[in-house]
Amino acid sequence: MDVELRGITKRFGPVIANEAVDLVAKGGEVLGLLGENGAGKSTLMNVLCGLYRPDEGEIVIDGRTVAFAGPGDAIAAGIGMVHQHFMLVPVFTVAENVVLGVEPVAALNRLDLAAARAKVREIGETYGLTVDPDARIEDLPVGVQQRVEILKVLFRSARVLIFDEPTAVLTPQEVEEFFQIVRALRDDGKAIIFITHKLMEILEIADRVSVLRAGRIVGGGDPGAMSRAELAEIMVGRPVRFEVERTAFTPGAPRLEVAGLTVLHDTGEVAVDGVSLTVHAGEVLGIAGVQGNGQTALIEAITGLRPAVTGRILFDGQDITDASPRARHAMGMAHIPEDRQRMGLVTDFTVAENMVLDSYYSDRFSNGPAMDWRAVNRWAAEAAEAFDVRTPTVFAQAGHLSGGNQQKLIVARELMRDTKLVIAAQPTRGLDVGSIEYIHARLMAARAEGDGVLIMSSELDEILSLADRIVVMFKGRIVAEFDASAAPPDKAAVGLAMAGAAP
Amino acid sequence: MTAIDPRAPAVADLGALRRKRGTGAALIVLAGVILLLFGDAAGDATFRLSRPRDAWVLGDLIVPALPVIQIAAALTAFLGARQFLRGGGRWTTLSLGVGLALFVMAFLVWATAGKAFSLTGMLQATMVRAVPIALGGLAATLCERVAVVNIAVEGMLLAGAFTGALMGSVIGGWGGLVSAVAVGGVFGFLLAALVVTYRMDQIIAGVVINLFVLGLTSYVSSQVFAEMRHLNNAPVFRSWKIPVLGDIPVIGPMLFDQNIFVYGALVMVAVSTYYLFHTAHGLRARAVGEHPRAADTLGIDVYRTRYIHVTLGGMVAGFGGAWFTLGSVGRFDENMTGGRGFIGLAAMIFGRWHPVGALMAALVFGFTDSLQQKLALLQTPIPSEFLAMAPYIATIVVVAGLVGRARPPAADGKPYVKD
Amino acid sequence: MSDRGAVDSLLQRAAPGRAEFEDLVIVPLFAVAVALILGALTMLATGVDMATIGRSYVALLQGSVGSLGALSETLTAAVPLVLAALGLALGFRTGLFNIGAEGQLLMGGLAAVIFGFSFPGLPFPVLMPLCLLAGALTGALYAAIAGYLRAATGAHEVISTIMLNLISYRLLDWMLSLDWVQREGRSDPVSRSVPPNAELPRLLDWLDPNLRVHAGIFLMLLAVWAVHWLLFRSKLGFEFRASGANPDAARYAGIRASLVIVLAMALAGALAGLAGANQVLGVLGRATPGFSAGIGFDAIAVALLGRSHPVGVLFAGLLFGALEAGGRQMQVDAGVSIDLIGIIQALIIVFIAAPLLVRAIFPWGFRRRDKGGAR
Amino acid sequence: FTACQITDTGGIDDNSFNQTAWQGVLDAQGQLGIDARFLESQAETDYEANITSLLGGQCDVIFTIGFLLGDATQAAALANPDQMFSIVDYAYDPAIPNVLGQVYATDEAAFLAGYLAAGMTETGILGVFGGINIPPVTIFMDGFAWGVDHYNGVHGTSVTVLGWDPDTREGLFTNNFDSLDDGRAFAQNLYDEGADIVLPVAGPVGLGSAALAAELGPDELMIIGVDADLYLTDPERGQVYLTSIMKRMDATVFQVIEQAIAGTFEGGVIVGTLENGGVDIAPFHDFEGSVPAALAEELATVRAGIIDGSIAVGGM
Ligand SMILES: Nc1ncnc2c1ncn2[C@@H]1O[C@H](COP(=O)(O)OP(=O)(O)OP(=O)(O)O)[C@@H](O)[C@H]1O
Ligand SMILES: Nc1ncnc2c1ncn2[C@@H]1O[C@H](COP(=O)(O)OP(=O)(O)OP(=O)(O)O)[C@@H](O)[C@H]1O
Ligand SMILES: [Mg+2]
Ligand SMILES: [Mg+2]
Repeated sequence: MDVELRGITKRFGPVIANEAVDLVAKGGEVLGLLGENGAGKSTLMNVLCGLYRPDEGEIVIDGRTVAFAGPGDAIAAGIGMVHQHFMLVPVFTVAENVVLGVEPVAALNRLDLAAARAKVREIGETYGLTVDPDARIEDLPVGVQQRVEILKVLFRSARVLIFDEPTAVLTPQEVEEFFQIVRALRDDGKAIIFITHKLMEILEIADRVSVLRAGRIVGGGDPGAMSRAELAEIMVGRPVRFEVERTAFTPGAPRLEVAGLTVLHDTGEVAVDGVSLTVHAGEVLGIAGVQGNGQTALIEAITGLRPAVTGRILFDGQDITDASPRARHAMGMAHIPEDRQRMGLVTDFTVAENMVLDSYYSDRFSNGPAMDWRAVNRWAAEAAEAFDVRTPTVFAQAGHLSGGNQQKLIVARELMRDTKLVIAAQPTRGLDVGSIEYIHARLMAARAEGDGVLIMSSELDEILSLADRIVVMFKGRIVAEFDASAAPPDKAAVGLAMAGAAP
Repeated sequence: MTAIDPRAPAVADLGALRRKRGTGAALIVLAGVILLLFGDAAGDATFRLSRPRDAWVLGDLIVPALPVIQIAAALTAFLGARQFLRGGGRWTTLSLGVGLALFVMAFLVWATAGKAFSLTGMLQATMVRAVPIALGGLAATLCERVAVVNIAVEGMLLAGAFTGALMGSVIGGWGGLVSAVAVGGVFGFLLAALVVTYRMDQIIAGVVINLFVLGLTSYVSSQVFAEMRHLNNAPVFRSWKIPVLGDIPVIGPMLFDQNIFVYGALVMVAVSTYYLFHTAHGLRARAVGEHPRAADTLGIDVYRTRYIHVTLGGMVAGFGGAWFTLGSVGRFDENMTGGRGFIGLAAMIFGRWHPVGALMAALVFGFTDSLQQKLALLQTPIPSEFLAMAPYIATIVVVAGLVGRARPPAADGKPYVKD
Repeated sequence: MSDRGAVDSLLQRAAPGRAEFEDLVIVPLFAVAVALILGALTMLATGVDMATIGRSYVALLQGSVGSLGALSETLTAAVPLVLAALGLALGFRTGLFNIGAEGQLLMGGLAAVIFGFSFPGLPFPVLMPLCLLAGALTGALYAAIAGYLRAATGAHEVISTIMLNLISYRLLDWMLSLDWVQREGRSDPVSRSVPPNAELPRLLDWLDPNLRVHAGIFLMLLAVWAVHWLLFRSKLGFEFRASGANPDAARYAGIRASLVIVLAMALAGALAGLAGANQVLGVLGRATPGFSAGIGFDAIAVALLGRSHPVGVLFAGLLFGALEAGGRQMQVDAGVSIDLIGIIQALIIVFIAAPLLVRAIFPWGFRRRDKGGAR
Repeated sequence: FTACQITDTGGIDDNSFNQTAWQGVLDAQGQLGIDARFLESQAETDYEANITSLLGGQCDVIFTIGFLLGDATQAAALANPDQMFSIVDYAYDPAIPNVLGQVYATDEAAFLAGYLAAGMTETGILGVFGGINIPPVTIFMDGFAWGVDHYNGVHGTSVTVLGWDPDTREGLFTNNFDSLDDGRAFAQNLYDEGADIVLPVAGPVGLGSAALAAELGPDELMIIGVDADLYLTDPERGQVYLTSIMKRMDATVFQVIEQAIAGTFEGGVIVGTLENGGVDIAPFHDFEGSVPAALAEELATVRAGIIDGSIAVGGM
């Protein structure tokens, strides 16, 4: 089955997300779709799967023009999408999620779950997607949840499958398994559209590639005939440096020492299990690991957001195990949190207010119990200017900035002042290459100034390109450590450690 | 490179342990309280099980007060000790429930010691008082299951009561009932329109509807009804005894010798339980409440689902409202629902967003309500105000998760914006 | 170093445009006008003739601002509404939907009465402020229960405050039947009277003994200023607003979220308690069941109408006070039930809280960009 | 001449208390050609505000209806010595020169009702409940209980009264004057305990009790009305009213208006008694045939006894 998008334009108020986009996906082929943040990839796919109605243009399936009134129509036409953020109901079972919307029913509209289970097993066996149909989604790891998403699409007999950044949350091994599934689907004659920021993956899996920039198609072709640098340049519109510029590695005294740290989840389960690590001045320590292996809790404990059950944390030799987040901040700890929308920003606040979110109380920005708004605004403007935060004024709402600029705002807030230790969790998740480049450079600058830098990322490539030393976390423990100061370690070995296998 | 240690993390579920221990200790304390408060009872407590005109007359239930109280205390203490040592899981909630029931029983026996009252009558009244609360709770449940918080239940009940009285007076009881349901539906639809289409904050919209209905019904009742009494004089649905079942002692009068509102409430609870948890459409509705975007991507129309369920909720509330007039006194009076819609909301939470749970919770409210009146006749030294407070305090305890956290639908209260 | 010109341009504040003007002036005026028109239609529908409708709106105006006496009644009605609504607004800004002003107001008022009659010997300058303080503290404590439960267990304050309201009614009934609270020689629930030296002095009774406006208006103005300062100028206000808008980010920023929640609830309760104290010390002179008269619920509407902004709350409270005072005159002069006011109030809020609705009805009048509901 | 009335929270159309008083104003309107206005109180806190809004010369005489308006009326009367006030159910001691209190020896009529009910009950159990525990309410309950006692004394029976004990002064109260639903629930409660005649002393709340009685049928449950003859004001459920304990506020209010017009208005108290017709029990209407002639005769005797003082209305 072939799908063609012709002259699609989609506007959100003044924002033009897609402009006269033409795109073809053919059965038995993987189409890679590339583009910066905000280029309009998700919007285009949401148009294709019926979630948005295009302002102009048409969708043609097998030569026939179709109009979708809603996702239901698109599904009926054989288009299925696995969204960037999973669309699963956490409290439902796998079977319930898979059949939702097209349920097999008995008399009186009674839900026929037995039939649903059988069908889930059957499809699972065909494509090697085995999942327990009665497991609840919230109990499943991310990789398995993705399989459920694929099952969902296949259950609806989709012949066009759209994957929006499917690999962002997977380990290298899981990515490999995922590619296997994708190849099986392609060989089955399905048309696949694959969105990612990772150029290497495009080169590996795509049969054809299209690049979106600012809502328009700006290039594409056969990835076999293109290099990574070429692709990146089409995407961003200028040459991109992939190698992070780093000064020579000269570690100093220990900045952060963690010894025997144990931390619990909210549920009371052990999240971090007796972890010890050290970050020296002028060193980048990378923490690799698949999401959900305790990294988040570890960072929260180090920054004071989660209490330590046992163990000690020293900062510049001083015991801060029981210090408040504010005290740690005042000592020169900077924290770029994992989830910028949830934790890093108050999206309803102005840029200025966000710039002082964790320092508003200091003498610099206040007089006694009152705020000194003049000082705040002035400083915010300087920080925005210095860190290239693109905003009309500092009084704009932070939530109105693009994702990359929101992240730059946070980086500016955290790095504008005198820091000694920078803790960066997933600092570039979901960002495009341009923003990534900028943030990496800033982190390296901090290292060059003698800060200790702790980077947690599930993006193995990022860790590999930044870190002087890498530790791998698995099930709450540090299971492996690699020295990267001279040459990057073997990616496969780190990947295996992330999956918990012996090296 | 360090060695890999793939040992699974020790699962120390401290929370569950703490709760188990806490419940155990609480039960043991409760046993002490029973002995301390009610240990001075003397004489026999007489509970009349039959009413003079019942078909099968049972003798009075006469129990020796003090021994019964002591046995209740002992049982509670036993449950507590068991819980402390090896309880947990489902047992925690169950033990607590049984313990509280024993406490209530001991209290009743103590209050009645040396006197008598009609247990059957009290249970029947319990059901009657529970009906508007249960229907309010059910209405709220239907709305919150699709993630629309319905603070307006109170106003919808009031609108139902008003319409029931007005239309009941003009076109008769059944016409009044149908109109009340329809008007409830209209307000449900209005709420849906405000929050779904016009994206008004759900709580604000609810508050406004309450204000509006209160204003409108009070205005019409004092402006129009005061002059034209015949517009506020509706027939009352009589109770209709189901043959045979209604003659069963004690529970017969409670369940099977009631009016259409009681039967209606029971049927609606059963039907909506089946609907929500066993049908395909119920699954979709719950998906809309848990993860509307996911539902949307699967072709489920989130807005339509919300409109339908909130309107249905309004209709249920309209039916519950009609109870105040057509099922009780036949006449509308300003603000006659007196906050029972809010108690219905509490019943919904108490009942964990489940229709049967809401009914059970409503029965607890109804029980304390009717018990209070009996106690006023028995002239117990405990101020009736404290008894009246008991269910509210219990609600707070439940909401605070001291008994076990109840989880609302994940998207509850959040508007869904399509693009 | 950064470029001076670029920094300055980042500091440029947009001049208040048409949108702001519409938001703050046009929409509220429009809402009031449409609500009055719909109110007139309601009257027509219930068989009130045109002449009477005209007379009733004239009476509404006269009764609210038409004379010194009317102004006095408007202010008297507005004071407790504004005080309680300020507390609610503070809560809304902190992300707390406190339905419990009614109960906090009852508890605060009761405490003020009890304190007043328990120490009748103290001189006025000591006793009156202490009574107010007793009211504020009790309201604060009562509200802090809900705040604490929210902070410690996550119990949603909407339900816990509704329950606390219901509990407060019973508590009041019970307290009023206690020998040391109940007025001597009475068998019904009514408290002893507030001694004259605890009363909020009436301001204009030298002109006419029926002018009830009392010193509570100063309390009200002070509170408006204090809440504005607190919310927008103080560090604590920053913490409140941050916690309200994004509790996780607030925690990240080193703000003790649980403390902020308890504190914000307590402050809201203190203001509601003050409203209660104001009623018993300035107007009623004693506590009876239901002396709160639904002020705590009306205050929710006032806070919403004022968009949780202290100055907005002041104006909204004055409007509600005027409607109440005028409504009474309307019933006397035109025989139209005062309950009409409730309808008008509800309609005003609908039109203010749902701008999308306004634009749907009057597409030519309002062409603003998308903006969610109020708050 | 304008007469104004401020109701309590029961409202002007309560079929009993406020409505009876308003009837007096309406009668005056019809017969004397005066203007009439009223203002309903929504909450207990409205009393003072409502009185204030009627001041300023728009009303010649202001009637405040109910004991609970006592304080507010007093304050307003002292502040406005030239304004005529009259209050129902309240007598000031010492008297205020511009307030005329209207009080009623309701216990005399209630005594008769109690005697009648004791003679009519088949279960030997009577029920009574009140609105709020205030003297104008409990005086009904006292009289009723004493009447039953008197019957028991005369006939050697042991008819009991549930819901009020004149000695401990404790009993059943709805704590409001407006919830009809409470009226039904309280009557149901008493009925469940065996009462076949119930006296609700709570204004419109009693209409809820009557709704229950209408559903059960008068052979199961009879109601005794208060304030007005409820057979007449609530005709749809007339068949359930055995009788009513009438408090002729319409007559006294009318009388006050006459005095005010004539310029003979004076502060003080008017007391309505059985003797001057200020209180009485209503005819039996539908029950005319069911009340035994002997009982009716006894009632006439008791009535005469109360008027001539040979029967003391009070506890034994
Ligand atoms: N619902 C919406 N309302 C307004 N603007 C939107 C909306 N959705 C997307 N946009 C805007 O449309 C443009 C394209 O967004 P889109 O999400 O399609 O980008 P993307 O290429 O998927 O980016 P990313 O790589 O970050 O996922 C952006 O400028 C975005 O801000
Ligand atoms: N960046 C800033 N954020 C918040 N307040 C600021 C800022 N800069 C200055 N202020 C001061 O804070 C005060 C906010 O009070 P103001 O009455 O203007 O509120 P507002 O902006 O109208 O609030 P709202 O947005 O709720 O309507 C202003 O007087 C202003 O001087
Ligand atoms: Mg995207
Ligand atoms: Mg403003």
